[in-house]
Amino acid sequence: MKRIQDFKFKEYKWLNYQNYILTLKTTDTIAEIKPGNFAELKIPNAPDVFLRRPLSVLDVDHDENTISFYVKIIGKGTEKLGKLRGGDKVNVIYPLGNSFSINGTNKALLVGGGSGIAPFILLGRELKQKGVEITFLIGARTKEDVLLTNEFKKLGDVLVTTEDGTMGQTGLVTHHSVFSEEFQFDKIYTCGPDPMMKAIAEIAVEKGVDCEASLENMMACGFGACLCCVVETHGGNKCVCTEGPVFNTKDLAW
Amino acid sequence: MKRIQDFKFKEYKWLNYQNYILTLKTTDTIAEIKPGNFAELKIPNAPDVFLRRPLSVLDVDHDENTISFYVKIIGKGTEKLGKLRGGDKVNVIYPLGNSFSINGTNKALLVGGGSGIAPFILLGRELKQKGVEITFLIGARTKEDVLLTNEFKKLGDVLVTTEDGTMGQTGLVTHHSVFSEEFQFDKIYTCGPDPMMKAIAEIAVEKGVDCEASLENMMACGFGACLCCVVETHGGNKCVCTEGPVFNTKDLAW
Amino acid sequence: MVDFGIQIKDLKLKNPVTTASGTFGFGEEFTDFMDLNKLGGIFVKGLTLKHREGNPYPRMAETPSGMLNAVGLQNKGVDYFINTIYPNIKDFDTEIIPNVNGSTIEDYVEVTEKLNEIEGIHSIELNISCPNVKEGGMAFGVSCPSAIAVTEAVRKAYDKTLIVKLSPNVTDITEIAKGVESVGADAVSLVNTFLAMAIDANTRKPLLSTITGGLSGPAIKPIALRMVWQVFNAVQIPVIGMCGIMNATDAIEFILAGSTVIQIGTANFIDPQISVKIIEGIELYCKQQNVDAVSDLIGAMVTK
Amino acid sequence: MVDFGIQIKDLKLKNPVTTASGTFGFGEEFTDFMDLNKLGGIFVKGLTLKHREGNPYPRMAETPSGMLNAVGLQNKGVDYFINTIYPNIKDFDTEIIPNVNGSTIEDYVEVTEKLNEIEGIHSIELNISCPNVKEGGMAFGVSCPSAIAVTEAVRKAYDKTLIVKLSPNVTDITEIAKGVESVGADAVSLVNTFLAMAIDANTRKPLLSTITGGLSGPAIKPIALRMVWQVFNAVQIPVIGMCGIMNATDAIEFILAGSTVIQIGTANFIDPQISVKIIEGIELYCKQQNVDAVSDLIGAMVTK
Ligand SMILES: Cc1cc2nc3c(=O)[nH]c(=O)nc-3n(C[C@H](O)[C@H](O)[C@H](O)COP(=O)(O)OP(=O)(O)OC[C@H]3O[C@@H](n4cnc5c(N)ncnc54)[C@H](O)[C@@H]3O)c2cc1C
Ligand SMILES: Cc1cc2nc3c(=O)[nH]c(=O)nc-3n(C[C@H](O)[C@H](O)[C@H](O)COP(=O)(O)OP(=O)(O)OC[C@H]3O[C@@H](n4cnc5c(N)ncnc54)[C@H](O)[C@@H]3O)c2cc1C
Ligand SMILES: Cc1cc2nc3c(=O)[nH]c(=O)nc-3n(C[C@H](O)[C@H](O)[C@H](O)COP(=O)(O)O)c2cc1C
Ligand SMILES: Cc1cc2nc3c(=O)[nH]c(=O)nc-3n(C[C@H](O)[C@H](O)[C@H](O)COP(=O)(O)O)c2cc1C
Ligand code: FES
Ligand code: FES
Repeated sequence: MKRIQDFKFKEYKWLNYQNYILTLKTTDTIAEIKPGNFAELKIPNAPDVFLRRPLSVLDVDHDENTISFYVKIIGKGTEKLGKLRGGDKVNVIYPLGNSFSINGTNKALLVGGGSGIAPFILLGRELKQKGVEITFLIGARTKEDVLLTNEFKKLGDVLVTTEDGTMGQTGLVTHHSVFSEEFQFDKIYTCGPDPMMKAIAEIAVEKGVDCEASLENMMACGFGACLCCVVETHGGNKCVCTEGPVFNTKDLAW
Repeated sequence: MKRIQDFKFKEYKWLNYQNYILTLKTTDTIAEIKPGNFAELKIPNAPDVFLRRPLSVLDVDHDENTISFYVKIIGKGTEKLGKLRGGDKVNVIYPLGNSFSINGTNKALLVGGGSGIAPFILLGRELKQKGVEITFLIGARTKEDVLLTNEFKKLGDVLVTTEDGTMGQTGLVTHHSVFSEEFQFDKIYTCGPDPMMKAIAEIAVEKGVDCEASLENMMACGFGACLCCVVETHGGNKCVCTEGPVFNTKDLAW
Repeated sequence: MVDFGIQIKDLKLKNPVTTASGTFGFGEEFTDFMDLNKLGGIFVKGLTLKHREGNPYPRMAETPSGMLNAVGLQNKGVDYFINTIYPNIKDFDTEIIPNVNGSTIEDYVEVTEKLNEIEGIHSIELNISCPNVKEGGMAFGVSCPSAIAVTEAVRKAYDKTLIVKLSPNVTDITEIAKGVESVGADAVSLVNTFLAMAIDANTRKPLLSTITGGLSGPAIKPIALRMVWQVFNAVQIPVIGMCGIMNATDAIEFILAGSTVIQIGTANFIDPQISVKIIEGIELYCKQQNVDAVSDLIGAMVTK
Repeated sequence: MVDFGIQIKDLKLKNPVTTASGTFGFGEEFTDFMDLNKLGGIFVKGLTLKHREGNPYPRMAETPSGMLNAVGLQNKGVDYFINTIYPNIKDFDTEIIPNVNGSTIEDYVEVTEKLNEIEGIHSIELNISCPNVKEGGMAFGVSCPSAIAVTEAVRKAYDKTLIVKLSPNVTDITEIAKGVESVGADAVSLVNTFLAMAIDANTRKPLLSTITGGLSGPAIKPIALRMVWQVFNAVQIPVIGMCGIMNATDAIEFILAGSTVIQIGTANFIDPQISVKIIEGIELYCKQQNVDAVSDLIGAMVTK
């Protein structure tokens, strides 16, 4: 069941000047959250941010009653959300959307770029728990943009590409040698900029493996009321907020 | 010359739950400010407050480079202006409007109610400097609303009326015995709610003395550009922000 | 106790607070957040004769104090509504009011005829003001003769309360309101979204796939309020007001300007519980102002 | 160096940034804050044949991301402008463009004839869209025949650049734009304020003495932008765009939608230096985007 719930600002962990992890706390319990689920946050102290902002759930701690988000600053909402102070309340609607499918996976490749890597902590943890072998492939422009790798290392192998070659292999994720070597994975999960996900989806077809992508989209509500957030699929326009954000890429007509 | 200048938040003095004195500081000099002048403040951290808000200058310190305002919270602008924090910048356009006329006054009665008393500090100080004898008559609903009397006592006599009789004489300012006794003043200055100022203006006519009132008004600009802020006078509609806020009440057709 | 009841012919509402078509799905999307039984009514998502895919992505952009949408009446068609959706929501103790759309007058009539058969439905809202479809929609609502023509045709096909939803994109909304009144509309609802657009200066591209879309939200509340006031003074039938109602004060302003019923739209996205809060807020206002019946406030703006 | 020059017949502007009538006084109000010589032009406060007192107080209300005004063309008459005000401002190195108003066509023509004599004035803006006067004003601008009639009459009386300012309160603004173009308008400026209103729920009174007034500011920017785009695609003459321009990005959006010149209105009240900042911002944008002449951006929205 979806909830609308007040949280209190707990803390930031600033990863670099435009990326931060925001942790919120409640005295109440936190609802069950599945990997891939997202939330809609009302940005406090920002009456000029008219609508809520969707963010994937990065992590949740049911003992501490905390929930956290990995946020990249791209506009006024994400900027203001990075300026909370002690005592600020954040109203959150969650859990929203569907989640990644895990059954039948044995060896998974998780390909992410930018703020797209947010769902991979919960996904990685659940995959690991189910005994799935995990490899993360993280793409970034430069070394400083490769984030959260310590978290990922706890869950599996971590491969990196940077465009400027400052870390890992040089180039885009799609150029990584993991794709040219014998392909050992039976599932790809991907999350990040659209062009990256499309390229990965093509590789998945080539390799003959299943691929799930978590999409971003302009959303007005996040819970199926407005029909603004569609993506074209072979079965017609689908709502990203209720029928996604996770789609099997073979269904997408993007 | 009018200025548009950035100040920094310095401090609040909270008089009660809905009235505060806000002091701002600049590293620059502060322009000359005359009694009756007002300023237009851009409210920080409040993108939902679309226009600037006009406030009379309460006090100015040219040595400390501080300017202060006496603010009564009546809506979102005055509320947000009461929530500044260290480091906040406030952009101020000032000095605006005309000022009280002082020449020829010997014994002045300053009648104020509510936040209308703000201009009386600068006015009282200038009157005193010119050797004018001053009596303040302050009206309020109840004792807690009688504010700034300590400041006024430094400048002259202070009379008070409260509607509930908790301080001074009971009733409205117009009921104060100062008006029934022999009238010793040759000038009345008044500032406060319209009905009060109108009643005082009538008394002034009765007593045959000059009366100046400082008017409030809905202003979009504060410096003569929009023509929104008119008051009806016997000489037609006049702009309160440039031809006022101080008017001789005999000119007003209100 | 404040008297909250409203009646417009066959349509009886327990209170004047309803939700606007296209902003409340079919109600089910909100059951996790609030009790639908508290609402006066639910104007459900626009229906067409056949399944419609709506417009391509992107369909939404945020603007100062408002939003643009270009959904374009995506829906599975009126039969799907009647057979699959309505059975799930018909037992809520609130009025379900379908929003009827078409590309031609025949379309409108055919959808209406199907809905006329449904016993639990006491009213339809005829949408002649959708700015997001190439054919029909707003084209009907911006010309008086065509507004009259479609209303007249639908009136013949519908026995119960007929509400006609007007477009703000007109020179004189009272003319259209009087026109549809003259051919039997039982109420008018106003307004639909304003035709508008937004551009990304960096990419130089429009933010909507359709270039133009419909503007909703508090940005345009002052225009809508003016239209409600004008129409209230021009027609005898009840006016249903909306546009940018974000809280109880906004709702009361619409009632004072002449609304018998109000609809809450975009605000549902920001706070899915807002409609219930607004009901409570109106009740509080009535108590504070010693108003016995909310109907005493309709058009009660003091103008002298 | 970015080429900033704009020419509309006799009217040469050093850059496309001007200030909107009624929001910039006669320029003098701003000399303490900025250098008027930097502006492309100044559309001065609306003039009428005779002195006008305007509407009673209150004339202003704040609304979400906007404001209402009901000034009602308060001014001392065209002769006072010519004899007393113009001499003080004529030596600024910027174009002074009077905004011409009337209750009748004869009024408009008479004001125009007087302005036609002034050598330093190269253009007038014909305001057929003021929502705040009982007679004339918007009444001319919301009907195509009357818009044509007044434009035609004024055109005969005016030798230099004639700009006609259009009202947004119409069903189809392109029809009016094409109408005034057909009788010799050299440019159209759009849009004037939107007819709107606001109520105080507590007192139940309207916030303006005139009940309705004109809405300006970013709230309605998306509607104005749509109208600029529509008119740009409908006429051959230049379009002067405005409504809710608060910063350089907004200005660029209006240029991309088809504005040759832009006017800054309400923003002047909030930041009296904004027009200069916008000039600088446009210049920066052009440099960053490798645009040689700002005129290359006019209507350059990418729609495929
Ligand atoms: C299901 C979902 C999960 C998401 N998870 C995360 C996350 O975990 N971390 C994170 O940092 N971000 C995430 N996002 C993206 C995030 O919602 C946007 O970055 C945010 O809404 C931008 O708000 P803003 O006010 O800062 O930017 P704005 O000022 O609103 O926008 C700045 C620019 O970005 C564009 N834009 C804004 N939002 C989107 C969007 N959703 N899709 C495409 N373009 C957009 C705008 O059109 C504009 O050009 C997610 C989005 C979705 C839909
Ligand atoms: C020249 C001048 C000097 C002033 N000096 C002071 C001062 O020293 N201290 C002080 O506390 N206040 C002063 N005011 C009043 C002050 O400007 C308003 O209280 C303030 O703008 C309200 O802003 P807000 O956002 O808090 O209220 P809003 O939310 O804008 O308004 C709340 C309610 O008050 C009404 N209102 C707002 N402003 C005015 C106004 N100016 N006149 C009449 N009704 C109004 C609104 O219509 C609304 O109903 C002065 C006003 C003027 C014109
Ligand atoms: C996303 C969205 C979809 C809409 N769909 C419809 C619709 O299908 N039929 C209709 O009559 N109005 C539709 N509308 C218009 C609303 O019902 C309402 O008229 C408008 O949003 C103004 O009210 P608001 O400002 O409270 O949102 C839609 C509005 C939005 C924002
Ligand atoms: C206070 C005020 C007075 C105005 N007076 C006039 C006027 O005299 N003549 C005119 O053509 N437009 C007048 N306008 C309209 C503006 O020129 C402009 O069209 C409108 O404000 C929209 O632009 P903005 O949103 O940038 O303010 C006035 C606007 C305001 C806010
Ligand atoms: S964002 Fe509203 S339906 Fe998906
Ligand atoms: S407030 Fe603009 S002229 Fe006075």
